[in-house]
Amino acid sequence: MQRIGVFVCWCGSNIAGTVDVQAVSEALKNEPGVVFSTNYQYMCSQAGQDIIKNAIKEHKLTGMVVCSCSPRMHEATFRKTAAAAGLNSYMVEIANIREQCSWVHKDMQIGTEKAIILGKAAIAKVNLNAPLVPGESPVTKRALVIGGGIAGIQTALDIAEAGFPVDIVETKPTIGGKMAQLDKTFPTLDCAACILTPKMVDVAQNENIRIFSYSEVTEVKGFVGNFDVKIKKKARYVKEDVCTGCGLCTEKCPQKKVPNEFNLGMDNRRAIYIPFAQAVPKVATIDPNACNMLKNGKCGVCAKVCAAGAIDYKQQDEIIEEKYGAIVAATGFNPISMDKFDEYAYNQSKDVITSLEFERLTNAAGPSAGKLIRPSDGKHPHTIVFVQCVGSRCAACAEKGKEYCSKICCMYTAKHAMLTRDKYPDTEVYVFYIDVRTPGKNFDEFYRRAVEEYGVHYIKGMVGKVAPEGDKLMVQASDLLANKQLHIAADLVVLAAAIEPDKSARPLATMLTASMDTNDFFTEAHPKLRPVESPTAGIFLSGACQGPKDIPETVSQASAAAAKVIGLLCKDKLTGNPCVAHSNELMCNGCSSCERVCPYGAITYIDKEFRMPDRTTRVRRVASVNPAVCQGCGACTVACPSGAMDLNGFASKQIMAEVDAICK
Amino acid sequence: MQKVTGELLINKALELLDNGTVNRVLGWKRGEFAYDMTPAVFADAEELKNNFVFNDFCGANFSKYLIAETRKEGKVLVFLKPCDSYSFNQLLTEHRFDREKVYAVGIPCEGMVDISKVKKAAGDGILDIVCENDGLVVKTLYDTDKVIDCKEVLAERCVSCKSRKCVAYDELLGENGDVLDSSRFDEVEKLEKMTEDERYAFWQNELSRCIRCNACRDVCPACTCEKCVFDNPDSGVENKAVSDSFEEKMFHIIRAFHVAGRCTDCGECSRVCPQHIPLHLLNRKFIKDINEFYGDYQAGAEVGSRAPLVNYTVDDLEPSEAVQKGDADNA
Amino acid sequence: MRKCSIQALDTVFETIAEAAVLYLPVDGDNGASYKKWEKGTVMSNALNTVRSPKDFFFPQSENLMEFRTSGKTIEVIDKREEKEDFVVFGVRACDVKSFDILDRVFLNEPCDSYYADRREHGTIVSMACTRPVETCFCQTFGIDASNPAGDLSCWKTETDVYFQANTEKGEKLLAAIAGVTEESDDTAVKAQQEKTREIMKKLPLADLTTEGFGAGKTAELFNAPEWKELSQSCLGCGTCTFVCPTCQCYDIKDFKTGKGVIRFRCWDSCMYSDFTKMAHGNPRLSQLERFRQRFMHKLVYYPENNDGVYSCVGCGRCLAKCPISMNIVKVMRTIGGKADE
Amino acid sequence: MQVKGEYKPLIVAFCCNWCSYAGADLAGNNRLNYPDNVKIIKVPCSCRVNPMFVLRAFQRGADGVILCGCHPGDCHYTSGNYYTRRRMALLFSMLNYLGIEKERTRVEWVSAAEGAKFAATMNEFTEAVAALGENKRLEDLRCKK
Repeated sequence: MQRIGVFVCWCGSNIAGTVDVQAVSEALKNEPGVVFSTNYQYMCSQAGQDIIKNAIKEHKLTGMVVCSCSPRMHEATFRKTAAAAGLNSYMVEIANIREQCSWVHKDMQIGTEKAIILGKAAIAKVNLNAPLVPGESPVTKRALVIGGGIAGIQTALDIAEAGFPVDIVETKPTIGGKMAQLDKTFPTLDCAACILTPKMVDVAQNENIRIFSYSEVTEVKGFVGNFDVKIKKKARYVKEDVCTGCGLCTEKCPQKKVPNEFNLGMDNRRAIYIPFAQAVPKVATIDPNACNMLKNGKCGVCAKVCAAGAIDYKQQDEIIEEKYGAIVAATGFNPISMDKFDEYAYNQSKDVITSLEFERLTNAAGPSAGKLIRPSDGKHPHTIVFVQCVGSRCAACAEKGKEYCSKICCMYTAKHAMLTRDKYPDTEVYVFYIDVRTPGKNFDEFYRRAVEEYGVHYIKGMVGKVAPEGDKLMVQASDLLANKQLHIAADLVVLAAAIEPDKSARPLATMLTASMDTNDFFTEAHPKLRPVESPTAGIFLSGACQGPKDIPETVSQASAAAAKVIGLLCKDKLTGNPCVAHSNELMCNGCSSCERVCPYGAITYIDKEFRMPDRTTRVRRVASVNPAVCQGCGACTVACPSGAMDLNGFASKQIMAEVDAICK
Repeated sequence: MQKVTGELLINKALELLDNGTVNRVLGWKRGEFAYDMTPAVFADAEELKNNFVFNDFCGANFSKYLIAETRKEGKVLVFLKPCDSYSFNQLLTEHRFDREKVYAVGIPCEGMVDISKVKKAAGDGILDIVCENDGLVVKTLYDTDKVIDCKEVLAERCVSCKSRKCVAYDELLGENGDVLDSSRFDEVEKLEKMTEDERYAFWQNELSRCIRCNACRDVCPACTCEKCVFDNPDSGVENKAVSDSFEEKMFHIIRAFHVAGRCTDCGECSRVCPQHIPLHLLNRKFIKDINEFYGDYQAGAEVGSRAPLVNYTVDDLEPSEAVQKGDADNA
Repeated sequence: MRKCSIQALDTVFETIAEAAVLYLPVDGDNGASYKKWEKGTVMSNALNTVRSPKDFFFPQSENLMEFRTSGKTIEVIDKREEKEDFVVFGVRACDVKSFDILDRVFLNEPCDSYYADRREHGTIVSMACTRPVETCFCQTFGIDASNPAGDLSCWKTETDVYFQANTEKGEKLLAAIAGVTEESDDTAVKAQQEKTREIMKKLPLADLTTEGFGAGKTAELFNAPEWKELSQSCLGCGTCTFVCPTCQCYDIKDFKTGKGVIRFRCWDSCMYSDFTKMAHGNPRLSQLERFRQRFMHKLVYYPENNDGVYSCVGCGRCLAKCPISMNIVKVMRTIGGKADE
Repeated sequence: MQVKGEYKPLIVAFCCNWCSYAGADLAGNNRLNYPDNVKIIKVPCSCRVNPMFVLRAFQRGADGVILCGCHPGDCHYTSGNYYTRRRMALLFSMLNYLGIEKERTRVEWVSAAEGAKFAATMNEFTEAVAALGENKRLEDLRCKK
């Protein structure tokens, strides 16, 4: 049996005005477990707290109820008071008799009666409270950034600058991501390579950063502060530490017909290649699907020409195991496939391209060395049609497109149109749009310049069909403002394809037990207040893997994620919230229901040997809650049919006791 | 009426015992009368030959027995009727037994016979029942022999059979059937169309007969808790016998809720109820609601599917809309 | 022996109901059950009720006492209600015998006053069987279905109903209905009994005997290997115990009402894993032990303590109701046969 | 506002800590009246509310039970209220199927900023329950008196 003290606060006249506090403390005196009951003008004042502390000591209280304002106001205060007098903080319950009683009722008798019932409910609960001690866990002071695009790069640099070691895992042979493929960036039109490559170099040179390129995460175990991660470094058949990046091999390799993915297949590379000149790490990689030596053992040219002796045809995939305190997902995006958009003739004509392909065509390092040409015949295009929202905002065509707005297309299309008109004034440029969305700093000004200064034809309306006719592309579209059908004979059609999360994000989310929305974007812990954290503790989100965003937004979010990581890694120990779920293993069926509803991935299953009531032993699968990860929502407690799962501080019995007390 | 014979099953069992695939067989054992088969474990060929039976009275669902059986040494052979195979999958989804320790043989089922219907049709004092084609020849103490059409005495759950397709097996005897477009929700709809007062009166009458023998729970392949909340004094809802009409409602509502989204609608609960309470109408209400609110879902149709109650979509129905929708009377 | 015509039976009921509450079996959608007689109630011809009549004396749950708390004081309230006299009409021979078995448990010292109270106020009118069914095996336990005991025995032929008092209570009741009955000889009854006994011989369980069971067989039967096989199919539900007219186990539990505590007792089943749970847990840990307990109790322990009387009456309810058709007959056939060898 | 007449239904309101309990506090801050027969039980998230608690409240004499949580999409724990929504949709539909008045149960989403909505909801719910009278269909007679 508990020894409970009851402390009724007047809160000046805030409570005492509508509640007879004397009557309340008298009535509660007789409740089971109560050994002391009093009232005072301001319980939260120093004098009030002293009354509590003295009572705890004098009456050897094991629990206490404060009838006062909302626990949202002073629960923390009274918990500290209790702790100061040697009573466990979690043996304190608050009966909210101000906000939920005296302030909402006017009649003294009614207010008093309700206050007594609320007090009884709190007492009934405290009778079943148990002292709780927050758990502690150590923090591994190293972060993992998954994805080496601008988001991952920025996050890694910021964390490294704060003095913590960071590893970047990138699936491609080089970091840089999508930004490395871009030509200019809106709205300032500075060249992407000029601002990105110095950052890539910084990454390479930073002592705190390790880059695992051509690698992927294969397993994540553990929890916030203590993740155990396996990284598979794929064999690139080139010794990374020996290769000087001279590029001789990539010139001598006889296999010349490998589509170059960096240029989106618009030109070819060799079987051994360095994606682009500023690649980091600047190391060659052999494509095992194209290399004759690896396929049938006939060639070996690269090994012969490599002065450094870096080629190693026998290289194997390598698994690296490392511990991390925090993990940042920065897996980025890709344009969606155009295969389902037959109306735009993307697969029929080489002259229908996506915006990213257009970027490569206008990039000085691209397949046409920056010269805007038609991919089909290399001729200069005189009429270009840009089509916006291809697959974006496509609620009606969910099977081929996306419901959401891809956010960046309006701006880059304005950029493309403007740059085209700037460089080739003889070219007519049409942009078909649903809406033009420019809500960013200097964005609208940028778009207006394209229209007003550069004479880009912006037409509100969708393109219905693109049909190749001779060497022209017949574009059939509607002009909604003029209310007429247009037929344009274009030389080049550029599709602003919707963007979607990278395909690696879904399996990664499963490994991280991080939640995703229906579009496979990572879900944030709170859409407004915790936008760079996953609900799973210790997992942070950077860049477009959380939702479509442009470079400035990506970078600011990347830095925000870094700040959160730094905040975590600064701690030596993590103190948990003790009000977490726990499973009674003797009753657990191992059915996985709780695991499935846990938003944090706090529940895992272990096989454990039990001595059964009939004297046999049996190995059973039982749930185990990681208190460092659990946030205490209680979803699992209801999913569990046997009642094995319960929540500290809000146990089923406690809540039922409150119900009983209220319904007396 | 059954298309596979006991003999075929015995031969299959003997073959699997003989070649060492399994070391025992879960099957139906001959009883005192023509209709009282008991689930039993056969380890011996002779025993199998003499006492294993399969006929129109072999309703018992073996899936739940596998929890205990797979804890023993060696592999067990189990015969799964289509509805049992759904329970089998559901148990696997919930990691309740080790699949490796079971050899499952799927068998077709033409529906099982309800002996109480036979008694009503043929009269008291049944001395023997012989299956002949689609009929039963019933010999009784007080009457002349009667031939009853099996279809007339099918168990309620078989009348509205949801599927004749075995969804889990290592091997199939006979031909696999199809998922049926059954009328199993008709009765639920009938209740939904009643007024609130009529429904209350209906359930008050049904549930008040409950004697809390727990047969429905103990036979249910979804009720496999190590410790049921109703047996656990610590749960706060434990009760043993019905002392107040509230308790039987509490028990049946919570039991149905605990198996909601997990119940495969095998109908064992209603089959075993000594008081003939139509318990399946509770489970089917949940199944019907789930189908209507969240899209068709058949528990046990496949292993590993995510049950509707541990799932959600952001634009699920609001509870108030759900109640309106599930209440045909007021819709 | 007295008799009345079938048509006059309603008048008999009416007369009985004037002095006491009358219960009799009434047909329902799902079999017969005992109901309070009201004008117009038709007595069932069913062989037996789904639930046994043990509820009349040993209800499924009953409140024993209540503790009321007010502040820190506790008041103890006796929840016993004033009992009325009542008559249970139409009890079959097997069920009548079950009262004798329950009496030996509840009325022996220390006497169960709640039970005794009900027993004292109740009068049993039995009804002879004429159409036993395949699940009947009362004869195994020496019960004559055609000659039921009870305070007042009763035979129903096609035209008449015959009454024979066996006890003081029965005499009293017979006297009460003297106005609507007449003296009669027992020819018709004898003829009916003869006929019924002939049918009994033809029942499929007619050959079942208690050989191999009874007092003193504990050592022999307790470790029989067959228990394992028999118990494997048992689900551990309580259907058999709850439909059984002689199962008498109960649990006493407290229910917190919010204002106090009601202490009640309710049927329990030795098949349950939490049966007779003590501080250290359950004394019978496996279903095998619990299963064995039920049958050993009925066939060995009870007769050992009660002059060889078995605590099964062969009513056949458990045969009809067990979800998986495991029952005392199968146990007797399996284990009994073995012990004889 | 008080309910007319003698009979005052007992309402148990389960409120999630992050939105609805704060919403109730805000109703207090703004001195918005609602019936005193509404008693609030704080839970971390609406998904902590087990159907057994709802039935328990009715057993012990509640006449109406209401669950309040964050608006869908705003759950502090991201998805708790989505589970609540499914569970209670099914539970309430089942209670209705058993003939228990559907007006006795409700789920309402109340944010921390919606003090006025909280008070209005409680007023309206209490009135609706009062119109039904005492809970007879899901009561436990032992808990009466």
